[in-house]
Amino acid sequence: MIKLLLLSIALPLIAGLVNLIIPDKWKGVKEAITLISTLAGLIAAIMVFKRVMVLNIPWGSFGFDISFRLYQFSAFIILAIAGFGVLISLYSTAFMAGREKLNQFYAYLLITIAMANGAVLSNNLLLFLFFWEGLLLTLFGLIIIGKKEAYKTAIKAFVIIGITDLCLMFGIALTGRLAGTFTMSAISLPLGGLASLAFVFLMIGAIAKSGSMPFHSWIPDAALDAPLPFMAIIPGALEKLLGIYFLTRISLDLFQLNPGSKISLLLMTIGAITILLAVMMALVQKDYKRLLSYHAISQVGYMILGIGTMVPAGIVGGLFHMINNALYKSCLFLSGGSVEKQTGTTDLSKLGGLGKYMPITFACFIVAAVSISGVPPFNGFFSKELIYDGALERHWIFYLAAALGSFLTAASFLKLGHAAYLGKADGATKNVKESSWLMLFPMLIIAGLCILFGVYNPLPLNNLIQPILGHRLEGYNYAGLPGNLMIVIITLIVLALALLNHWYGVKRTGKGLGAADHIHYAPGLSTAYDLAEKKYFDPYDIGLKIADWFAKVLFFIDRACDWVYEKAIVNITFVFSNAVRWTQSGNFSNYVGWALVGALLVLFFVLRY
Amino acid sequence: MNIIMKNDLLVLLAVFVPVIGAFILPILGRFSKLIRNLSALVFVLVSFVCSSLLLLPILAGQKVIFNLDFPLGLNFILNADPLAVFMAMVSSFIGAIIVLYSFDYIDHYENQNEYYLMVVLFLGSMMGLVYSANLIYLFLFWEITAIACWRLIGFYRGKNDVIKADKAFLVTVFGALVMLIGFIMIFQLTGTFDLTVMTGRALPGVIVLLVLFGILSKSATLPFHTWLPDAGVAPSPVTALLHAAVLVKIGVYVFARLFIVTFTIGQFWHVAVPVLAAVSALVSAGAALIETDLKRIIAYSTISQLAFIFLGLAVGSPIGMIGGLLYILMHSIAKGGLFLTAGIIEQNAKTKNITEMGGLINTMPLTAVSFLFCAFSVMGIPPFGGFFSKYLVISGAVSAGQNLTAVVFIIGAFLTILYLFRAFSLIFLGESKGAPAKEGSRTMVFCVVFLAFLSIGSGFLANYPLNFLKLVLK
Amino acid sequence: MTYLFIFVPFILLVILNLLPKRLRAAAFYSTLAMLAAQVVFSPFEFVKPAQMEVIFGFNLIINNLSVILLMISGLIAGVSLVAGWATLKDDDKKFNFISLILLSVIGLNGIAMVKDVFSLYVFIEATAVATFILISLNMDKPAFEGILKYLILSVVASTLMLTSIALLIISCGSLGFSDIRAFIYPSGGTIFSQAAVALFICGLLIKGGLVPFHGWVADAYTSAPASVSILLAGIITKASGVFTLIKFMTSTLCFTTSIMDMLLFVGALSIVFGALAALGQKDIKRILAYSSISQMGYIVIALGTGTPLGIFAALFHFINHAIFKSQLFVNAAAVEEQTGTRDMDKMGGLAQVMPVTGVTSAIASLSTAGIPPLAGFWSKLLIIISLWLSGNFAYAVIAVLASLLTLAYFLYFQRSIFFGKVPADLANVREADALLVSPAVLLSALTVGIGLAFPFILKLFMRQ
Amino acid sequence: MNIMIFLLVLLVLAALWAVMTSLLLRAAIALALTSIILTVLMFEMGAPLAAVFELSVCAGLISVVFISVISLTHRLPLKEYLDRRKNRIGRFWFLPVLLVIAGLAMFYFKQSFDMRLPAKILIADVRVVLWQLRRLDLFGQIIILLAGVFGVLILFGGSKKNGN
Amino acid sequence: MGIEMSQLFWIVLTFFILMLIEGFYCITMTYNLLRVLIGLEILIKAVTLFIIFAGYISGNMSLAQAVVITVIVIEVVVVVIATGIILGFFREYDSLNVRNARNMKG
Repeated sequence: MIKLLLLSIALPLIAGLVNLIIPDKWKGVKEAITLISTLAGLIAAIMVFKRVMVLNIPWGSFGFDISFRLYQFSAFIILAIAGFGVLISLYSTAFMAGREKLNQFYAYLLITIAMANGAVLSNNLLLFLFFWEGLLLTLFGLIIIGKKEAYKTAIKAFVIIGITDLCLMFGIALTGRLAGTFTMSAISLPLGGLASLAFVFLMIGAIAKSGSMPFHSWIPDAALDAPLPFMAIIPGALEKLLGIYFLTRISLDLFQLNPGSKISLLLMTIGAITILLAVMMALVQKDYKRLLSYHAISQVGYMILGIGTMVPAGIVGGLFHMINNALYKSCLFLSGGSVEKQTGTTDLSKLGGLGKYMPITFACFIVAAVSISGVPPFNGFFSKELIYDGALERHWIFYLAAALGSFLTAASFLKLGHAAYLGKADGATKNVKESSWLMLFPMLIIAGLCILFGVYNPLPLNNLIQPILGHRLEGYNYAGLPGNLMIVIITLIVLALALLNHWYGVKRTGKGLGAADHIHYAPGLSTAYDLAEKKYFDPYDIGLKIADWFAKVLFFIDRACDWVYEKAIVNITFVFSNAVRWTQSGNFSNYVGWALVGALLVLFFVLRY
Repeated sequence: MNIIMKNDLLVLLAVFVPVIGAFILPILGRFSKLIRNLSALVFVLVSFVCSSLLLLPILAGQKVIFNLDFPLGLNFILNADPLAVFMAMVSSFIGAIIVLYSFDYIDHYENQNEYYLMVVLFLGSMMGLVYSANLIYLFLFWEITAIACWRLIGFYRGKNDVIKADKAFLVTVFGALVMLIGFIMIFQLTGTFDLTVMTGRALPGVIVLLVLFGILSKSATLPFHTWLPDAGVAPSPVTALLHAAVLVKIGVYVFARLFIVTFTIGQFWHVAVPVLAAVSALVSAGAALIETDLKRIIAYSTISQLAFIFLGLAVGSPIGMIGGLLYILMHSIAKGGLFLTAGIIEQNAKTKNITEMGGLINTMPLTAVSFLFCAFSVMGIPPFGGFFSKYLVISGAVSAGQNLTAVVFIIGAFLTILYLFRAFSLIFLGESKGAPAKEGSRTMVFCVVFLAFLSIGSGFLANYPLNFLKLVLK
Repeated sequence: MTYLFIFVPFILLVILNLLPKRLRAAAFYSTLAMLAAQVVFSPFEFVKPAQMEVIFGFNLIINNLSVILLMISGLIAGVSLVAGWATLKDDDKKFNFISLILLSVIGLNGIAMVKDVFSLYVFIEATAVATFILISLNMDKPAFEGILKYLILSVVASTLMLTSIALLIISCGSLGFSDIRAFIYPSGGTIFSQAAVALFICGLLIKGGLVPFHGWVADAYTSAPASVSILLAGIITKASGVFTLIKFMTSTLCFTTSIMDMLLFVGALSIVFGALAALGQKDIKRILAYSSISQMGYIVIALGTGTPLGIFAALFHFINHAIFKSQLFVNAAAVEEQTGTRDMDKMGGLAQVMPVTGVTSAIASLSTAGIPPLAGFWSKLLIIISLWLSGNFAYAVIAVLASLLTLAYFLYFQRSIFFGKVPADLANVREADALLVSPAVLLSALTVGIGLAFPFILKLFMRQ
Repeated sequence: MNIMIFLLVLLVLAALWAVMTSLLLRAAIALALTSIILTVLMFEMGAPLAAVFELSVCAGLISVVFISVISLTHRLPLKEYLDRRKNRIGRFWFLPVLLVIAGLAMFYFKQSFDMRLPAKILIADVRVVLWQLRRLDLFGQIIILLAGVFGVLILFGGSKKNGN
Repeated sequence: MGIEMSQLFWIVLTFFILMLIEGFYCITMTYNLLRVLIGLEILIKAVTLFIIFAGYISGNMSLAQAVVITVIVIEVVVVVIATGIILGFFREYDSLNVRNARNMKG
């Protein structure tokens, strides 16, 4: 069994390295290796599921010890990762066909899976950090092999995640000092003082990985530059899983967080802001993938909000939403991928009427879309209800934000679906074919899971989520229909409003793409949107500006130091030197005079005693 | 007894084979270049091998001390303790790689005899400095390295080069002289210069201050750092040697030797030195973000990385010290790689200004990847070696309770990521601005790739140095 | 036995002057042989620790002092002889040069061996007179100006010394070192004897060219012919100034606090003044002249500590300085010979075309600046240690930081003459001929050798 | 005693004249006069041998040397000599004043010492001292004289070579 | 005895110092090299006087005489050489002005 545990890390790693080595020509071999290794990983994950096992290997000292721990939570995440790995690699075999740098793509994909497994499994904070920060490399690689100009985005992503990982490093160091150990299962710190500081730094790492604001701005750019399967698995699924996993770990296990603490307030605020801002941006996007990427950001807000509430309903909702979101978001990305593969573009203004050419893609899209908008009885509905419940329990303002978010979500997806699949086909979308089964199959699977988790939600809730929380949930059971009817009604109203708004927008502009224009160009909002589109609000660019200014100041200090050596000291010395040389006037009577005066002084000095 | 004798012999060989051999090189050079180059490599390798052989008695827990008694406390003592062996292995190893690299690099220039003489002499005296356990001989070897650097920086003989060489020489010697006063105060205190009898003695603050002058100026820390970027005028292997591998490590080594292994210093210094180091880290990182000369950028990054080492060593917690020592190893490898790649780029792109480069990854992929690997290691990204050292240093600061300093250093690490990526993207990515540059010669690229893989391998094998360094604190 | 050291050169001188003109080539070799013999045989005069009269802790005594001076003067005189043979042009000049060197060597050996203040004065004057004529060998404007200044100031010096001799006659009635010591040590003597000691020291300081008695030094060194300035800077002014100071003080034991403070102050003043003045020079010889003022300061400041270690350090620095400074002057002679100029701005990169000169001069410069492992480092180290241990912290710091100035101007020296790139008009300069190169090699070998073997030398001199 | 003081005054005055006079020839003569007075003083103090030396060498030889050199170096034209003389007086009038001031100061700050004089030396004869105790000085004198000979050869011989 | 001894000493010291003043004044103030030489002469004369007086007052006249004789010899040689130098100087510059001896400076 332990072997299986390590297998799920080692196998993808080795496969990835092999892929990196073997040349591009042997395409089939690559795909075979990828599929086999991912499948094996999936089988291993299934076999170790619902087991609890611990593995300790002393390595370097000073806390650097290899220790893995498998329990419900990590088992669940591993299972999810493995599943997505299989599906995405399956999808990629078709999607990536005919692209260059394939060996790098598969290699990075597999290594990413390996690292993610390692991070999830590791029970030692340093080991966790090792894997977690190692993901940076593959992230960088996966983005940079995209378009020609992708390296800018790659560097952006690397810098953002890298910086937050450094914060995580500091947080881990602090935690380790406070707790006196790096074994995650042994840490349980009360908040307050340094502990809160440590928590904040750990949290920064977690939410940045999951792509929440203000660490989000690389995702929309990556949506355009990076290869699509990357978007589907990394920002779509894996990073959410990891980020929320770690967030949950720190807020439930590592630190004793209780509702009403400032920290949870902070979390909820971040969540709410992320939901709103991101979805506002999503609403006005004119590109399929970019719009989805903004949703990928805003959905994180729900999870953070849910977990931040620190009440059982919220936490369960957050975790449930995590898995749901992973499902439908990757499904959405995949549908976008198939559209891109077939039409060669993802620009909504060029798309339209794809519904009748690509029915299956359309169907999958609809399923995913309704579940992300939280329409009953799809999975998104239930998770959102739970989150609403938790939020309302804390404060109505958060609930308001969440509801508004889901309104905008629904509106933007109505717009997206309308613009892409409905309307009449022209230009690029004239009689395109449905994409290959290799690509449809994963979408169908995921769509099916969306429905399954919705209509029979006890399956995920009782088997995956509630075991994680264990003792915290005595007496609660969130399976089945949501308890709070009032919230359900409000949700339905919100959805209806979204529909209404869409109808009004379409009426106003006459085409699905313009469904949000009345919000986009609303007085006040429009300027804000322009600035946002011009990246004035991009925290990354702002940060770079600050760094540049800071660096100029520091450079000035450095030059000042140099000036002291180059100019000041030299000139002062030469002033003295010239003064001394001036006394050497060449006139011997002066010399005689000095000698005489010197002798007299010496005489007096000596005789004075 | 017999084994002890043999170990003495090893220490002597490690020190004096390069030192004496260096002066044979010019004579050999008159006959044949090849013999000269190879023997230079051999001399350096000898000290590497001897140092590695010294591991056995060290791990067996024996003491290896070569001693020659002289009056006035001027005993000539070579003491191979774990710290010394570790440092000697690191520097001689990197030195060997650099000598190998210079075979092709230095081939087109004049005064090659002097070059090899100085490089090997430098490494030999470095060995001496590392092993000698007497303040005066330590100072002696310290200054010999300064002489070698003076000639090496002025290697191209241009007016500017020579002025920069003099600047470096003057600044370092100034620090050294102030340090000498400190040594003499120690002499006044203890009546000898022999370090082996001073262990555990508490040192007055003023002496620490005076000695710090020397250390900071040698290892280019604020406010004595500006000679280091200016030394970039030297031929590239030399700068690599100077900065990455050995020269700047001399200061930190002496810091470790005096203030960690031998003396105990006041709590004040455990706070003051990290703070100074923090300022140095920030300032140099900021400068690296502004500069456009590749070598200067890397030099500034060296300064800021040295600040990390100082943080680890000075912060006064065991984790930090181990981290600092490990940092010396990792940084030597990675930064050496960076400088050697810089040498290849400079030689083939005919410029040092990164704003005039671009798109080089298409023509020199191996160099680009090696540069990236070394950069990752410097940034401290796992699984590269730099990750472990950086983490240990930060956590050392944290475990000493200096969270604020640690945060400042985290900011310094941010800037590290920024300037390294700025350099990387401007040099290798985007579209080419200058003439298309070809890949460097086979030997040079081999050295670079080797260092790159070393910097990733050192990450996976980091447990060996970690477990060895535990001996140092004993 | 010791008197051979002054009679043999005298007899040799007489013989050489009786020789017919065509045999004069023999003069060079015979003189060289004589000097070599002096270097070789003088160590046999070393008094064994067993029967030596020990001053303070060190095995240093007047006789051994004189042995050291004998060796050094023989060595440096030989070097300057060779250099002069290489540089001087016409035959009469060469011959006169040799005879005058013999005269000054006699004077120096006399200085080494006298036991009496007035004889000391006589031999100093003898050396000085010989030196006047040596400087004036090539009878040109700067030569006359240089000698004039030297002559005037040395007359002033002899005025001071003779006054002090008169005072000594009054106070202690005899001029022998031992009698003077018996009179003033440890009682401190009368006011006359103190004044006498002070005045005599002032005279010696003028001879040794320390600030503020240094006016003549730079001009005399610069105006002399190349080979003569080797002799002058290397040994004569040092021997007749600073060495005699060491000898006078150690043999009369006039180490009163006031004298020591005075010496410390004068030494520090000369160190800083010389270094600063040297920093702005353009003339090779002038920079060396000022540097030797500064080095004299080191010797005097070490003497001023009055501790055995300090005196040993002073003596050791005297030896080192004689070696490396005369070597630098040999290099200067070589450069002047080859390039025909002494202006440093016109030179550069000569190390490429004159490798041996370049390397040796680098060694000597670094040794002067006190960079290990060369000889200069050890003597400066001892000086600083002695200063520190005797509690003169401020002076120690000055001495240390001034050696940074020394390094600065020697780096300038190296940079502008040897290190940089060769200017176009000096492209066809070649290495100087063997007669000028070999002494430099010999002396720098000595510098390195002493530097490396120093701990053993120290072991030899420390009383166990 | 008094005669000695009188001679000392004369000595100083003669020296003063040698310094003050504007004619080099007179200065040389005044110098000779000074040494003659010094000779008398020596004789007064009971140093006949040294006195003879002083008389013969300084008063005689040196004056000869001086006068010959003065004759070798050319005279200044009259008017130049006159204004030179004017500003000479401008520079030198202060010397007598200085002398008077110094003398008065010495007289004013006059103080007495306890002359702990050493025991008289037994050998009273100069020749014995000179030839037995101070042999080394004699040797030094020979060296100096030789050096002087070389100096004369070089310096004055040089005149023939490149003199015009 | 001691008292007028010390008085006598003081008197002679006074005149010695006066002559020194004259000599130095002459050296530093004059423009003519020969007068510089005269100044030097005066200095040496003063010293000679002082030595002889030292011998006289300490009853050690033999030593003093021996010293003085040597001093006189040295003095002569120095003066002769000085005149030689001055003559050479005159040959070079065709004047005896000391202003010509100020070329080397700095």
